[in-house]
Amino acid sequence: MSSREPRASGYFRSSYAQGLRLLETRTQWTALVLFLTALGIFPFTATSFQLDLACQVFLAAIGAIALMLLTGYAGQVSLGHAGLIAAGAFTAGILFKEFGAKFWITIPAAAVVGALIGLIFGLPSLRLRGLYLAVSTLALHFIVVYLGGEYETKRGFSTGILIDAPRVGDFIIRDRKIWYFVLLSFAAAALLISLNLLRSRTGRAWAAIRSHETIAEALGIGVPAHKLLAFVISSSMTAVAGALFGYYRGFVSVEAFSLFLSIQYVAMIIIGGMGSLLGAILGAVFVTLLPYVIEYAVAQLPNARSYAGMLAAFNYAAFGVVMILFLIFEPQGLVGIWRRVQNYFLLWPFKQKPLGGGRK
Amino acid sequence: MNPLLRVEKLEVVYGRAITSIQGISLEAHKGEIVALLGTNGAGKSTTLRAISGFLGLDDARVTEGAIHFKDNSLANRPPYLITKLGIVLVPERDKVFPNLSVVENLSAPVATAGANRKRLEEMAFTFFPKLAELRGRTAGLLSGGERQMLALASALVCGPELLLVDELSLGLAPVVVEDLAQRLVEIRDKLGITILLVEQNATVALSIADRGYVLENGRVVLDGDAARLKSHGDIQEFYLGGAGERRSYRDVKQYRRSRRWYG
Amino acid sequence: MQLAINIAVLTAIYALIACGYVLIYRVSRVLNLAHGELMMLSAYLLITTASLFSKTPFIALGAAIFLSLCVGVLVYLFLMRRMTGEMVLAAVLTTVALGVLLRGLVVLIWSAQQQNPAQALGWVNHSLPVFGGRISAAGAALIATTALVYVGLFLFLRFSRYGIRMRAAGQNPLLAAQRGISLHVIYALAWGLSTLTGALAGILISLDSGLDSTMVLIGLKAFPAALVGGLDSLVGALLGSLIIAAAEVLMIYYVDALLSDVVPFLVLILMLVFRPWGLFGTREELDRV
Amino acid sequence: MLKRNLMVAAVLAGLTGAAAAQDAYNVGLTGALTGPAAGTYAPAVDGLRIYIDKVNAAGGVNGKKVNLILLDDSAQPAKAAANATRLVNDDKVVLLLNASLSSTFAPTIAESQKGNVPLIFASSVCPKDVYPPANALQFCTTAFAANYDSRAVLDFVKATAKEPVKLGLSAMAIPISRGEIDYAEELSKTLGMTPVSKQIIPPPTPDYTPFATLIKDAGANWVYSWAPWVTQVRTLEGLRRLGWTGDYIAWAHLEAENELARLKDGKLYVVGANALFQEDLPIHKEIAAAAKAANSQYPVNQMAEGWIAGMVIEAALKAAGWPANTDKVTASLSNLKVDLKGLRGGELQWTKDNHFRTKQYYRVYRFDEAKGAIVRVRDWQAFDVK
Repeated sequence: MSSREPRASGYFRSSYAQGLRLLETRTQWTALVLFLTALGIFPFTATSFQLDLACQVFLAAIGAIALMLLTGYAGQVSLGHAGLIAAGAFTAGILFKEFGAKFWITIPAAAVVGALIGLIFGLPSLRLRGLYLAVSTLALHFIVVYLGGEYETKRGFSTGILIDAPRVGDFIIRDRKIWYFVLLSFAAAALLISLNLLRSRTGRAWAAIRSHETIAEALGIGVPAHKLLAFVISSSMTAVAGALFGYYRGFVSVEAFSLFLSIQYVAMIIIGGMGSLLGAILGAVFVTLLPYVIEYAVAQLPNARSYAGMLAAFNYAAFGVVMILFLIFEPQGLVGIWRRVQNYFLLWPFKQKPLGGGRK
Repeated sequence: MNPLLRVEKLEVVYGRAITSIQGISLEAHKGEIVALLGTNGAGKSTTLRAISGFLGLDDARVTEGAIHFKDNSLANRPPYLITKLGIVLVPERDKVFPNLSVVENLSAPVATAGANRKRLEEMAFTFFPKLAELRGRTAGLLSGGERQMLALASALVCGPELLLVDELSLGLAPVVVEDLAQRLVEIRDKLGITILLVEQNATVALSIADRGYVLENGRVVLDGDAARLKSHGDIQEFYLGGAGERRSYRDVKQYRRSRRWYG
Repeated sequence: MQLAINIAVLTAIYALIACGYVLIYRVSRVLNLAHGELMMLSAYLLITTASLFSKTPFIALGAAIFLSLCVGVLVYLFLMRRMTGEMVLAAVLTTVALGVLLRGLVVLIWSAQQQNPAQALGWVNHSLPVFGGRISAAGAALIATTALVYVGLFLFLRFSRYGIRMRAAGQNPLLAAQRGISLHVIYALAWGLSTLTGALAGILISLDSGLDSTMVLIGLKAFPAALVGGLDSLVGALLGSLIIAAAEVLMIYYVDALLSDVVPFLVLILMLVFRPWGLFGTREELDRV
Repeated sequence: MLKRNLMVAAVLAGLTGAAAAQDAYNVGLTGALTGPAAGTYAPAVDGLRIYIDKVNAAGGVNGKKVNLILLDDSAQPAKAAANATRLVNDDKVVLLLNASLSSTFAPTIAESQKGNVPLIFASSVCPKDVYPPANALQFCTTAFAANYDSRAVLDFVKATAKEPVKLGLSAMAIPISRGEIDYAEELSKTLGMTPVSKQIIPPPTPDYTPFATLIKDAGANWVYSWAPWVTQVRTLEGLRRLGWTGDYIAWAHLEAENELARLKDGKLYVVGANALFQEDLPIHKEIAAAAKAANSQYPVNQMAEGWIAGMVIEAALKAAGWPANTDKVTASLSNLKVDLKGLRGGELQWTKDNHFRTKQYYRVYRFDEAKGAIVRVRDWQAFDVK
């Protein structure tokens, strides 16, 4: 940085407005621009399989960000995330099949349905905490999947509801490159909405509730309202991700929303690092790509073809092993690694942060 | 004679950032009752935790100094092994298992190697006969004093050589405290158990202790015989609430200047 | 009458599985979501021991159960021990990861096809007449085993020193350590016992109706039973299992079998609304998790 | 941020490192090789793999190797979608195969249509689109067939039953099985039978006795089940446990041969389209030898499905010539005749608008307690597919 003025070495904010700013230094701007450029170039150099993976990552990122808001920031544990994704997907699917509704109706509809479900299933959170809350959200998953399954069978869509590619005027979103940008912009929107929420009064209220409900209440924070708000916002975002999933894949079917999916989302926020949006994104990338990376790595073993049948089981087992190793050796999550690397370069040639101050 | 417990220049840092105690040295000889006095945040509990091996739970660690017990260094030992060596802590809060009955509370502890467990359990009842009446009662339903008795009794079952008692008097009526204090003396007299008593209530502590240490801001500022401490002007004024007329805060500085620094 | 027997067998199945969840939760506040997989692993271990000791089915059975106990202890020593002190959610996720690993391993070692331990042991699952209904031998064994396990666990926790220590460690691990109790030993014991009861369930179910990877799902279905009863109470687990099993069987009989998957969770929600800590759970648990 | 992007890019780049072999026929399969459904599909896929390996060892097709790419979807639609995308777009397969639950059909079909790649359902349920008039790109080699199976079964029941049939029905709570049993219920009425009880059983059921109790109490003397083997056999075991002595008829899945021998139940009939291995035809010996050489972990008698798929693929690629493209393969598949050497009742023939087979043959087996062996109850019977 060739600035004439001496640069501050600490992290100083002299007004609240500064604290609310998203980007503070020129380095951050540069990094952002470079990153966006890279994201923009990527689809033109990638194969369609890579594009598909990227799209999966974006979808997962929306869901993970939503769950991070709820669990990582507001402190409300949820195991019903797959149910919400299913609710969004089915809203889009049913509206399309029954009423031939358009893209720009079904997506907001999914958001509204998600918000309503979030409101209903946020109610137990007023009474329950921790594990018990998680289980009550688990019930949500089973109910949504049951209803979806009944709809499918009763209407005779036994292999799933097929949804046509969304159409804007005469333009049909079918090409994967276009999907890439559509999903990227949705993910970016989710990120921005979350960032804005978190740096506002709402975000601070959530943080207070997560730390200590009683004290938060004593500080004059409307605990029930803010808890419900967290559920509503998170559920709404998740349901939109579900509707997008339906459109992107071109089908909706209950089997796509197993309990395992919920667990994958929880894995994303824990592996990514609790209480960090960057963590949610890193977690989404990691959990989505890991099976494919393992599959690829295993396929490189000599003579892999001859035990192909076992290979799949091996992939599965390896996925478990990597998750376990991660949980044991990096409890801070990917964000922990990220910060360590960042600090290493920031502080170089020193090894440790001085006491106090510094950026967390 | 070597002291039973020797703490040398102990320094404990919480979360790699906050130094809680600095250069604390103290000793406890066999059969002594030693009082550790100080206000909130003086570092009494930290010292106890360091001795009983519970620092790790709060992301704290001993950065300097050493703790010796019967010529064993206690550094890096898990709590249950420290108990097995013969150091038993009666904690400040949550001192009994609330859903277990009194008898079960007494049969849960693991005795030190070679101790006669049956005899220990009987002894617990002889020191605290009231517990015998409450045998089948769930510990969570006991009164504060009874709880403290049960906590002391179940600590005795571990067969300690050194008993660490954190805030004996906390939340208890003066009569009960008096009674419990006498029991401690009895335990020391009959079993020869050394007792390290951490207290805010200096009156009680100094009435039964042989020696005492006064901690402030993580340092030992005064030490000596109980009698000497009792008569010390600052102790009189700040801990025993005596010394007649009120002084203004300006004079408090005098006290600050007069304290001794160890380590 | 047959209705009552059907409910009894299903209750026994759920109760035997649920006590595995309860044991671990009660002691270490961790929810073991790999319980179904551990159960399945035990049943597969029986396939292997049955081929090793094909002449003596009871030795094969004993060996499989003993191996399961070892697996449980090893899981604690090598895996869950490292998660002590971490976020509970992370520990739960670790058990999920363990489950994924085990599922993969089982397919790797025993392949994905259906197995029949009863056949491997050379046993025939006779059907016995009782009180005007009929019950399979394995079903009867299930009920008997469940009764034995619950009585045994009750006696163990109430009267044996290690049982009392286990309860103590569950209530206040810090104090337990101060009283000289080695938490690692207690936790390892809990994991071992939990896997042992899971193994009994897995083996008996597979003796009754064969073995494949759907066993995992059965493990998961017992979970609401444990919760309805209160996650830290054995009596609760038993009663919870009865409620869930009865609701499920009655639903099959009189309403719609398809609802039987959802019913346990509906019961659960009702329970959570009125008594969030379960029928017999301790109230304070709510604040701890 | 930049670093993360680079890392992602590196990982993604790595993933496609497995460049498609240019000098071979690329054939891709997405299947349930792990997970709860694997028991049904993994053995068939292993059979297919062994067959293709044998073909390659013998010099390949038209002098070119067949590069069979196996991907696991654990019966999860999202995974199947990613697999199909990769196979069609990156591996540039000329032929796509699905061996998984019906939940994976929609995404696989979607990719096959987008990429104009022919798709064979091998060992998975045949979707509606393969029956006449068939979708141009979808084919099916799987033995069982909705509606035709129930026709054959009820036809057999009607011919065998000596007294009026009170029919109990059992399905697994998956759409395909429910649909078929609903169909059978209607059909049985037209054949003069009385359907007395229909049970739809959710897959993770620990105890089948409650369902069996209902069937028994309804007074059924014949019970028909068309579902994955687990449900079929556990319903039967539940019934027998209750002392029910009626006749039971079920579909002969891959597991049937071992299971008949295990159950030793004289009144259990299985209806199937594949010849059991105990017939010991030359082709069966050949499969056994190949499976043994390949050290497969699955029993030989579960490999017929995979073997048939292999024979079809070989024949189709041969007819398509070299170099092949998707259009040529589709064309050769749409006009194909494969001699199955006795694995089924006759040859498998595909025409322009029939991608199932022109004739479906059924055989009925049961275990004969007196002989201590499985016996044929009814030999091949052909049903025309229209």
